[in-house]
Amino acid sequence: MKREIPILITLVTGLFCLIGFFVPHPAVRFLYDDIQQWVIVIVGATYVLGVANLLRINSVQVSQKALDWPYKIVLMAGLLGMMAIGFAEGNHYSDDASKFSWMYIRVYSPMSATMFALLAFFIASAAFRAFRIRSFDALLLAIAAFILMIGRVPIGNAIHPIIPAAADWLMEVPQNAAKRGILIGAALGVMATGIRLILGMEKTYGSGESS
Amino acid sequence: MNLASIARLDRRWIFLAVGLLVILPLAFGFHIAPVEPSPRSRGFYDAIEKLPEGSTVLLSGDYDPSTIAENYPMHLAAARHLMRRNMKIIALALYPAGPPLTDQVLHMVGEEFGKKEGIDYVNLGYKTGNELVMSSMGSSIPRTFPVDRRGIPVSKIPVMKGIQNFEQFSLLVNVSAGFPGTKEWVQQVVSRYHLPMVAGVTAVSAPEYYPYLQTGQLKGLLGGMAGAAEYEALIQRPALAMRGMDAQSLAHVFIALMILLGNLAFLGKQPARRA
Amino acid sequence: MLPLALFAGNALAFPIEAKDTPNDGGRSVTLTWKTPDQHPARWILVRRERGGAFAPVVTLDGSLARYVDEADALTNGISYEYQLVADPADPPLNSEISLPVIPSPDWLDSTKANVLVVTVLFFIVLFFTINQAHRGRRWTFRKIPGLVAIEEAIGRATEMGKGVLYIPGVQDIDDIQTIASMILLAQVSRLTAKYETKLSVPTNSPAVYTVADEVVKSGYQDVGRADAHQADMVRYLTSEQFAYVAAVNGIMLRERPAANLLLGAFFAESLLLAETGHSIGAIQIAGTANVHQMPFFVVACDYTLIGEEYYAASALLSNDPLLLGSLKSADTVKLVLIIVIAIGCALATWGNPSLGAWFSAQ
Amino acid sequence: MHVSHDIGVWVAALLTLGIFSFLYRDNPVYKFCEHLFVGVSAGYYVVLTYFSSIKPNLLTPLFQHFGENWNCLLIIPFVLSLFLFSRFFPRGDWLSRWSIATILGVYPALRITGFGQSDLVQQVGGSILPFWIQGDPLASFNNILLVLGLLATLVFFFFSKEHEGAVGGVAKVGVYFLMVSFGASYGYTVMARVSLLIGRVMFLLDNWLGVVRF
Repeated sequence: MKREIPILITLVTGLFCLIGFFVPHPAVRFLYDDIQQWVIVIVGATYVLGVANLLRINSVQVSQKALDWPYKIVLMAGLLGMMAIGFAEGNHYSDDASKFSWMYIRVYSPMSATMFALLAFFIASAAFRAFRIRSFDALLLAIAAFILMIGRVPIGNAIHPIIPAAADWLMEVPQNAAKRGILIGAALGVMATGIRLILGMEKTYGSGESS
Repeated sequence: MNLASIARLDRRWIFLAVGLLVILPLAFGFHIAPVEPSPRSRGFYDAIEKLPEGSTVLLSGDYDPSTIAENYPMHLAAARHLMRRNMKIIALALYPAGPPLTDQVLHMVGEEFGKKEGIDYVNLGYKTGNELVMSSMGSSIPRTFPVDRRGIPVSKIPVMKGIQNFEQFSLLVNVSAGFPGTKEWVQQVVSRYHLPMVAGVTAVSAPEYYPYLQTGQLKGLLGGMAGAAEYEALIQRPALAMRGMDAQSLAHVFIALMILLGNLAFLGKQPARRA
Repeated sequence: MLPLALFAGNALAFPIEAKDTPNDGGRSVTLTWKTPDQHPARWILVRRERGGAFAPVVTLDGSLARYVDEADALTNGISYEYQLVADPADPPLNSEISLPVIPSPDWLDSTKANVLVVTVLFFIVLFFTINQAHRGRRWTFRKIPGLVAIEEAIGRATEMGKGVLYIPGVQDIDDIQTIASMILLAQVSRLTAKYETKLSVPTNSPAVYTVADEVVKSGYQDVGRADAHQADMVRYLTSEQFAYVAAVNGIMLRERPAANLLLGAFFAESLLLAETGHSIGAIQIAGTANVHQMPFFVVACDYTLIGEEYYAASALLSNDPLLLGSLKSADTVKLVLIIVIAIGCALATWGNPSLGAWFSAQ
Repeated sequence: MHVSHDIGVWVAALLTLGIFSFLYRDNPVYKFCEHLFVGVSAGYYVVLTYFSSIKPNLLTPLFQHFGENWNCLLIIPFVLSLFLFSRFFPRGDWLSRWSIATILGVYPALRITGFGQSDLVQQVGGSILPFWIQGDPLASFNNILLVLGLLATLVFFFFSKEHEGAVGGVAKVGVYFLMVSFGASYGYTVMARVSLLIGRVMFLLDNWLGVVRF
């Protein structure tokens, strides 16, 4: 029972959604539409579960005085503080002038934007220290990268209009061909995995402990 | 200083050089070259330009502050273009941290063009479920989004009147930072519900979408800040992206040089390694 | 409400076509008409059940030429008639009354027929090959250079008396790429056990840690070297992206492994890890299905398992009939597609685009 | 220069610099910022998820719309959502598998049809091209190159045959096409990262220091 019911649930919901793509008739669509509505909510609940889990893991680390534990307190304070502000403001949490919006604009947003801005520096350093042209393959890669880097910004056009034209051609023909090959291969992989999951053939690692 | 010693250079010097190359052109604003629109940006522009005035357009801003520099300018420019042509905008965001950015864009541009929230545009906000939300909208938008971002029932929002599913939209304008975004809209909506679509995406993901352009699944594509700058040039409204292009150009040249220098230094180092 | 007199016909009437919307769930009628050259500002669309009285449905922009009437008011199986009425009524330019139309639901969306055919064919091949694999059939597959290189790299680490660092990506255990990485890790741990080489596996998720630890332990047991297994071979560092990168880079600089194996789902950290690994002179072998990150691995690593190669490698090592059968079926379909594209292009070149059109239909 | 007097801008600027401090090396200020970021974003997600999905799509229709429009089937997602939390109780965690099972049914189905239509069938359709277009040799050449590149890439990803002889040669051509596409991705990634840095510098120069107005 404990094993069979989840497999059955996956099979039924999966087949309904699969058939619903091809069959518009209300006899199928009625339940198809409902299942989608339900899962939107359940996915929302998994987010809440994930955060509850984050709290649990971090409070354990704090209580055990694990490595960097004082920072885990910062994490939990940020989490609980943000939740308190949001729920205290209720339906007005999304107003432009709310405290929740202030936290979003002044705290969340700048850090989120800066995290990936760091990569501009790292990419330059990696270009210098770890971009090795030691084969014909790597040479092709480097030439394509050069044409794109210069051809995609105004300076390329200022040097000569042929550079952006070459960049366009490169993107539309050879790179397009390879990307499509990857796309088709990946599609076959996703479809094969998908049907194995729906039919309950896939053994998944730690579906229980993965939280 | 020979080449081998360059190879041992502390990488923080490179960081410093990158920083300066970006800060200086922005601070002093010199001008290297004008922005030339590409055919893909033109496709994006034409798709909106071709629509009859007053059409209803779905605007999905699927990004968050981490890619604000690339996506926000195109989001802003698209909203300006749409409102200038009096389109009705139904907006949403499938990144959790996206809805405030959509608010910001719509409020700002709405004020510029005298458009009112609820009458000319609406922000439906965020919904959990990624591509499932798209698929579910194909069945019923009012069921998927019973209320807008402010909690107002969509049945009471004038601009939502008659909106049932994708059939009522003339175009899907997607501003995307990755998953869920352009790929998922193409997969779940474009071919399935026959809705034309244009996308403004981060440069990282842009090459992936070229196959969709060639098949016509996408009518236009803006790639990264450079794509946004081209679009700003097309709607003749220079803004953030165009002002960033000098710094962008210089940094690209610098990184290209770094690749060359790094390989020269590597060649210089080779014999020592064999010895 | 409009006076009924408005709905009367007139001499200048133009035709309007009403059809049951095809490929839908019913209760929907698609109306098309050719907009007259001098159209009014607006149309008022009116509808009646056959024999009943006309009532307005919606006001439309005068320039439109198509409208889909989808309403709860429509009932499947009932006959309806439509007419467009000009607004303002002067000049009187109404459409004819449409022929009666009966909305009805469909059992198959014919625009999806190509998807249905291709999907069903693929699944038939898939189940056939999986079935064959379960019965013990094994096909020969090509060598994967990156896989051969892994064994060489571990060998070299042994000669140098240094360790092997195995980084299983940064996704959680439910990601397919991480699962594939665990299969590869099983093989790697058997090799390090055999060669008595130090293995180090830093993880960024507690769940991956649990599984990886189990995998490494059984790898050592498989080759009868449970005694050589050490408890701290697999470690959980942190879930924060850049903190994880900083910690792994620290391990590389301190322990100076001779071989770096980066196998799994990688994102922005790929270039940071590959750069540090390159700077310490380790042999680097990477494998990922994340297209964006492949360039960084290709330029900084000695071998890269590209996309499907990565999955294929794990399928070959796993000896799992499910994975092997899937690999074989994907190959079969690819071969068919290559032939179809070749034939289609030949036909198209001779002026017959029908095969391409069938695939492109939506 | 008009340095901002808004405390919010100062907070944002200091946090920005705190993250940038990682460039020097991993340090306590960076660690503080990173953990604060993770915490605040998790808190943000909970509030947002509640107000934008759980409340309007479940709680309001389930508890406030008793009467004519009441959809009794919504009890199902309500129960399945609660089941998710059973994993906090050692003996009840099998219940959470029911909820996960619904998710595991829906997404693969969406992906099978989504990938099948857009990334498989449509892409094959887009690759069936005439090799000769009257009066346009360049377009003809591009069509030929696109199709040959695609076929060579597919041959490279074909695992049932050893890469020797003619197959090996074609696979090698496939690798060349892949390398060009990786080069293109490299160039675009550089572009993306530089843009993000430009965005932050604009914020610091404009909103915070007021050196220039963008």
